[in-house]
Amino acid sequence: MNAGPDYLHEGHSLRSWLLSTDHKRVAWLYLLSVTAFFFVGGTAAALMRLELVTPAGDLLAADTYNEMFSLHGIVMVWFFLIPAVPAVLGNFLLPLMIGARDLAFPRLNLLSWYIFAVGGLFTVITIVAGGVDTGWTFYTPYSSMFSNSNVVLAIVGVFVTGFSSILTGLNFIVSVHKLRAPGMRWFRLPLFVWSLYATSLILVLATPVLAMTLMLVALERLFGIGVFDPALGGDPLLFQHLFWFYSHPAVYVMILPGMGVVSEIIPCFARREIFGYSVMAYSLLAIAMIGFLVWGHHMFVSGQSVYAGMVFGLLSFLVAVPSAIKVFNWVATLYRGSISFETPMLYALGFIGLFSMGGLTGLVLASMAVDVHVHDTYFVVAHFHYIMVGGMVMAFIGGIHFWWPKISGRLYPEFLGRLSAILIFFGFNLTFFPQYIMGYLGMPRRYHEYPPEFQIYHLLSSAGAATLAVGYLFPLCYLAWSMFRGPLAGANPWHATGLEWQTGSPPPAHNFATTPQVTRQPYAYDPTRSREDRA
Amino acid sequence: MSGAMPLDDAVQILPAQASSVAADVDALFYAILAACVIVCLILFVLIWRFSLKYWHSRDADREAHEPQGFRLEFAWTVIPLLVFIGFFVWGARLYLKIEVPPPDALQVHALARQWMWKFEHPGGQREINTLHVPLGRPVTVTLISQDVIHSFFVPAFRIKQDVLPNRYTRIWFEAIEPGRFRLFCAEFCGTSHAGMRGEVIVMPPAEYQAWLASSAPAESLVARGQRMFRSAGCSGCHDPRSTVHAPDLHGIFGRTVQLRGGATAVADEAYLRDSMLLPDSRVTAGFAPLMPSFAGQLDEGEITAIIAYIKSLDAGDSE
Amino acid sequence: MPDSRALRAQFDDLGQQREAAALGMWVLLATEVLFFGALFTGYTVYRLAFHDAFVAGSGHLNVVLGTANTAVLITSSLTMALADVASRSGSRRAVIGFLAATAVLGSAFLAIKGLEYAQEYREGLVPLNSLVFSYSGPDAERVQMFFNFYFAMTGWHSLHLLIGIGLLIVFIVLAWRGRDRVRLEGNVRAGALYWHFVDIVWLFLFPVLYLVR
Amino acid sequence: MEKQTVRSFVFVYLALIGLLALTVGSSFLELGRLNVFVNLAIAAIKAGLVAAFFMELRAAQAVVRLAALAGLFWLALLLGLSLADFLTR
Ligand code: HEA
Ligand code: HEA
Ligand code: HEC
Ligand code: CUA
Ligand SMILES: [Cu+2]
Repeated sequence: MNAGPDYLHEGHSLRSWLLSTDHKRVAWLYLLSVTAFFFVGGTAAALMRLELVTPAGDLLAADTYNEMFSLHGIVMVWFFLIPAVPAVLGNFLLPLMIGARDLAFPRLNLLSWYIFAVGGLFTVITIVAGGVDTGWTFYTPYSSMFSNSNVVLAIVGVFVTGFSSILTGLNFIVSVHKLRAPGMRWFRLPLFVWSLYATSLILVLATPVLAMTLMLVALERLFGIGVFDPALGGDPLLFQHLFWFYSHPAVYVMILPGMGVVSEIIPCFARREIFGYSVMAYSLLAIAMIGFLVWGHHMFVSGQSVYAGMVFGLLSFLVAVPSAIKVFNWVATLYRGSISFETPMLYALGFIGLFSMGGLTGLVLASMAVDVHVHDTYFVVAHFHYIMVGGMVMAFIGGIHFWWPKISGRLYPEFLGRLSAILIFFGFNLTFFPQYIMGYLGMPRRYHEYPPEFQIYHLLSSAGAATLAVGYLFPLCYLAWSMFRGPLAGANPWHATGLEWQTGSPPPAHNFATTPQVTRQPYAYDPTRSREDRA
Repeated sequence: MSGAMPLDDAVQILPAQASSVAADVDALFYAILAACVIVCLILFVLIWRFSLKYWHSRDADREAHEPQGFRLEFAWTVIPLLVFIGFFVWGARLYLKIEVPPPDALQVHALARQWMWKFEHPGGQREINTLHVPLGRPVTVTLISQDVIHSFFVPAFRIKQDVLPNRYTRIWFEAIEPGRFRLFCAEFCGTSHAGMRGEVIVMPPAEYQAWLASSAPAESLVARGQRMFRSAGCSGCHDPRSTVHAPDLHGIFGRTVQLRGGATAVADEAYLRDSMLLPDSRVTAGFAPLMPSFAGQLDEGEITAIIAYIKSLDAGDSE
Repeated sequence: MPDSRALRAQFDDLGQQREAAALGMWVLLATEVLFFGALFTGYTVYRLAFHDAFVAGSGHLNVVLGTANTAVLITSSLTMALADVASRSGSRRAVIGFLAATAVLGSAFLAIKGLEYAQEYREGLVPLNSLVFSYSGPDAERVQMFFNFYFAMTGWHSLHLLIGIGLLIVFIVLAWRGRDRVRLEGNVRAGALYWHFVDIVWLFLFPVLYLVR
Repeated sequence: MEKQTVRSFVFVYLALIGLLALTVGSSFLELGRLNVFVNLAIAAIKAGLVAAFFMELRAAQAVVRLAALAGLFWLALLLGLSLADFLTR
């Protein structure tokens, strides 16, 4: 079989990377830019954690601190976590997993990255010009009338990036519908593909509302067309409704693909078919769907009607049911498996634990009465970092490790991999567990100085952040090394069953020498044969 | 755990329970927490056991088990669902209790602005960043902001309410323990958001009365409102003796008002406030829209005083 | 076998490619629905709250021009639909003719819209920074809120139309230069879907803004 | 060109213009709150005509019709749940 050179060797010029419409090369563009943004956001986090070591506001001025958490939130959400799994792993793997030669619209895919880059550029300009201080939530009337920072620039950055999300989502939806290989029925799709499909629905249907809402804020700042202006009878809660109509579903964009990754890793290292495949697929769709109905739970104390609050509260509990099913099904997959603990598996297990803890505290928040107390405290900060960092970032790094042999064609040092997984797990808990406690004690968010009784928790948290930072630097270094020096991996080092493993590592430019014929379920593992498989 | 001194530096693990709802909120919190801990324990134990038992180099029964997948999945769909609905009902009832003020509460007004809290008591006592309240009596704070959104947060009371520009919101509490408790602004409001802090001082009733007396200003809130009512020119039209055809405001508070165009509105605080700032938006039936807008001429404090005065006008008083 | 450039590498046949393009276009339109949806939601909230002011504001719009514009846009949709049909079965000249007619009608719409804006500007109803919103009737603030929505909604719509006209011009040039049938047909198909969508948005904007009672 | 299709397009066009006249006409009647519903109903019919005929939704693949419906459905969610707050304050 001769499929020509692999995609890494299709061309070596810068041009051949920057203008390539090959989904695998576009994935690389995203991987590099997203990693850069992660360290930008991480540096902001490091500065915040340093400031919070002492109760006094001594290291950073108040305004600087406000710019830091705004920058941190904006960068981490829109320029790191939302594109991370879909645009990197999704872009790379979706065509491979459905047996296609590329996405449905490869040029559009490249365009998405350029749009993303332009949005990122605006964000960088925002930072250079002095930052923005509204928080990632851009609440009016602060953002529209009172803030003296570069709100419009920041909004343009987010607005532009929104289009890149939309186009990626569109591309994925059409590809899954129209480009599946012969025999690839819907219920033979890997769960990762299902998760990308559910994610894409959210991207396509929620992002435009955010774009329009932010544009209205910009219109108000630039031209005085103030639809949120209180002096004209404008209702600040309207902004919040529109914002959360996007942003709650968007938090599921920041978890569903991670769930998909974990659903690939666990069967592979437990050598067992995933437990309850079809329920796993349906629950992804259910989370995406119901996730659109709960946004008001961010507004329990905002002055929203109490009755609307209760409707949103009930629906928030309901959206947790499919998440519960998923957690139990992952655990059930381990039963009678043949388990081993390579690096990706460690990340996947870490995901299950940390996501559960984050999700379960989400229930505390959804219960309305307790949220009245913990809203806008560090309890909420801990909740979402447990899910977004403990869950999704773990899944992202785990996924990168799992598919690294496919992406680069090489292996990474396993010992270092396991070490940093464990380091990150401990650093993470040290950083964010104390935040639950101080949150319940009443420590408000977005405070650069705070009463002294909270200091001990802040200290622990900052110590954890330093550990975490070191943990993140490890993979960065050894993966970069492995890219050039690592031992060759071979087509299928994990003996995994997905279609993506049936082509070379790295895959050839058009993925498959011949279009694959799919005849079976995605997770045809046999735990009784695992020794032979591993040999 | 005495919460009497939450302002000291000692390390705390749990916040003081200083209001009538604090224990209820904590109970719900612990209940959910307990469920979470149990679930997490089950998960961790299972993962641990499976990891050891089915470790790849161990001998174990790995044959496919008989398919009872459906029953299991049904169980772990329905059981969480029922638990969740239970928590929802519990939470919703408590939420209603926290959100809806009792009718007989003491009324305090709060004005939030970048970056301070101003409070005004019915007796006209005014204070900044400090709020004195009596022990064991429900207090309703009517909140309004002069600029951006702020949020009134007293952790020891487990209460929080956003403070909006142009709209009254309300929060209530009944302190059950004397002492000084932290007040935070919980909604990001700009540069000194973190400095927008204060304290709530809870005093036994007798001490509270003494405090009220000692800091009594020259005039009460209503008296100030009455003065404003004259000096701003309201009385020129609204005085029953005035020649301008304007509605009599006696007994208007809480009444249902007929508006031009057939609609009705209840004359609550928001309505009175709109009448001064946006008089044309809801014109009273039978009157011409003559009233000028006082937006920009009256600040929120003055508006609060005038509203207090209008509220004090009983229907019987009109001559 | 059609021109080899017409079939892209990731597709097996033209049927698949066509279906993918149609689906992609409709997904994009679903996105657009929510784009405008955010505006319509805001509008609805305020209109329910400030009904009288919105009636008053609406009364200052020029219903005659608005109606004329609606008719213009409907007509342009007809010519666009005909261009679409022609690209499948008619002559290249017919395609170019209908596309050109559509572009002209679209421009006419924008011209009339500009006329209306000018009129509103003269009456001091444009709530832009430096321009003074000088509405003299009662409840000026909330009437201004109506005009904020009026300008945001019609402005955003006009922008869409402008993009549509640009696309049409590109297609006309491509057709002129002799682009192959299959690809031209695909372009016109996509352009038509977009154009009709922009028309539909207006069909709602018109009663919602001009005919408030 | 396909005569059949062209003929149907012209009919749809005439219907659209007729409905336009109807909306404008109805707005001069004193129907109170009903005016809104009449206007929106007519707009919906017009939009339906354009979509079904000009955009050929009638003959489209099932998934395309689904996409069209999805847009509307999600718009309904946005409006419905927002109003659930604004109308019950
Ligand atoms: C990836 C991101 C992500 C995810 C997946 C979630 C998931 C959930 N979130 Fe979270 N949330 C955020 C990110 C996320 N959230 C962010 C960023 C904020 C703050 C935004 C800001 O203000 O800046 C926030 C804020 C937030 C609030 C508002 C808090 C406040 O500001 O006052 C609420 C309130 O209800 C909430 C609830 C929930 C719930 C119920 C879930 C559920 O989906 C969780 C479901 C999962 C589980 C429940 C765990 C697994 C289940 C089991 C193991 C079952 C067994 C359990 C039992 C039987 C008890 N979240
Ligand atoms: C979406 C993803 C995401 C991610 C990955 C993170 C990652 C982290 N976050 Fe963040 N966070 C948010 C999303 C995210 N966060 C959001 C949305 C908010 C709300 C913002 C708002 O209020 O508007 C928030 C807010 C927030 C706060 C609250 C600020 C406040 O309210 O005042 C804090 C405080 O501790 C915090 C800390 C951290 C830390 C320590 C990490 C760590 O995991 C980061 C670790 C990474 C690094 C540290 C970088 C790598 C290493 C180096 C660059 C070397 C140099 C560094 C050192 C030597 C220390 N975050
Ligand atoms: C120029 C005369 C004039 C002045 C000055 C004036 N008002 Fe009025 N006011 C009216 C008229 C006329 C109405 C009835 C029409 C309307 O609702 O706008 C009215 C209505 C009201 C209402 C609503 C009464 C109802 O029955 O619903 C309130 C409350 C009110 N005014 C309070 C005030 C206050 C407080 C001030 C001073 C800050 C003030 N007015 C100053 C003329 C005046
Ligand atoms: Cu006031 Cu924060
Ligand atoms: Cu949420």
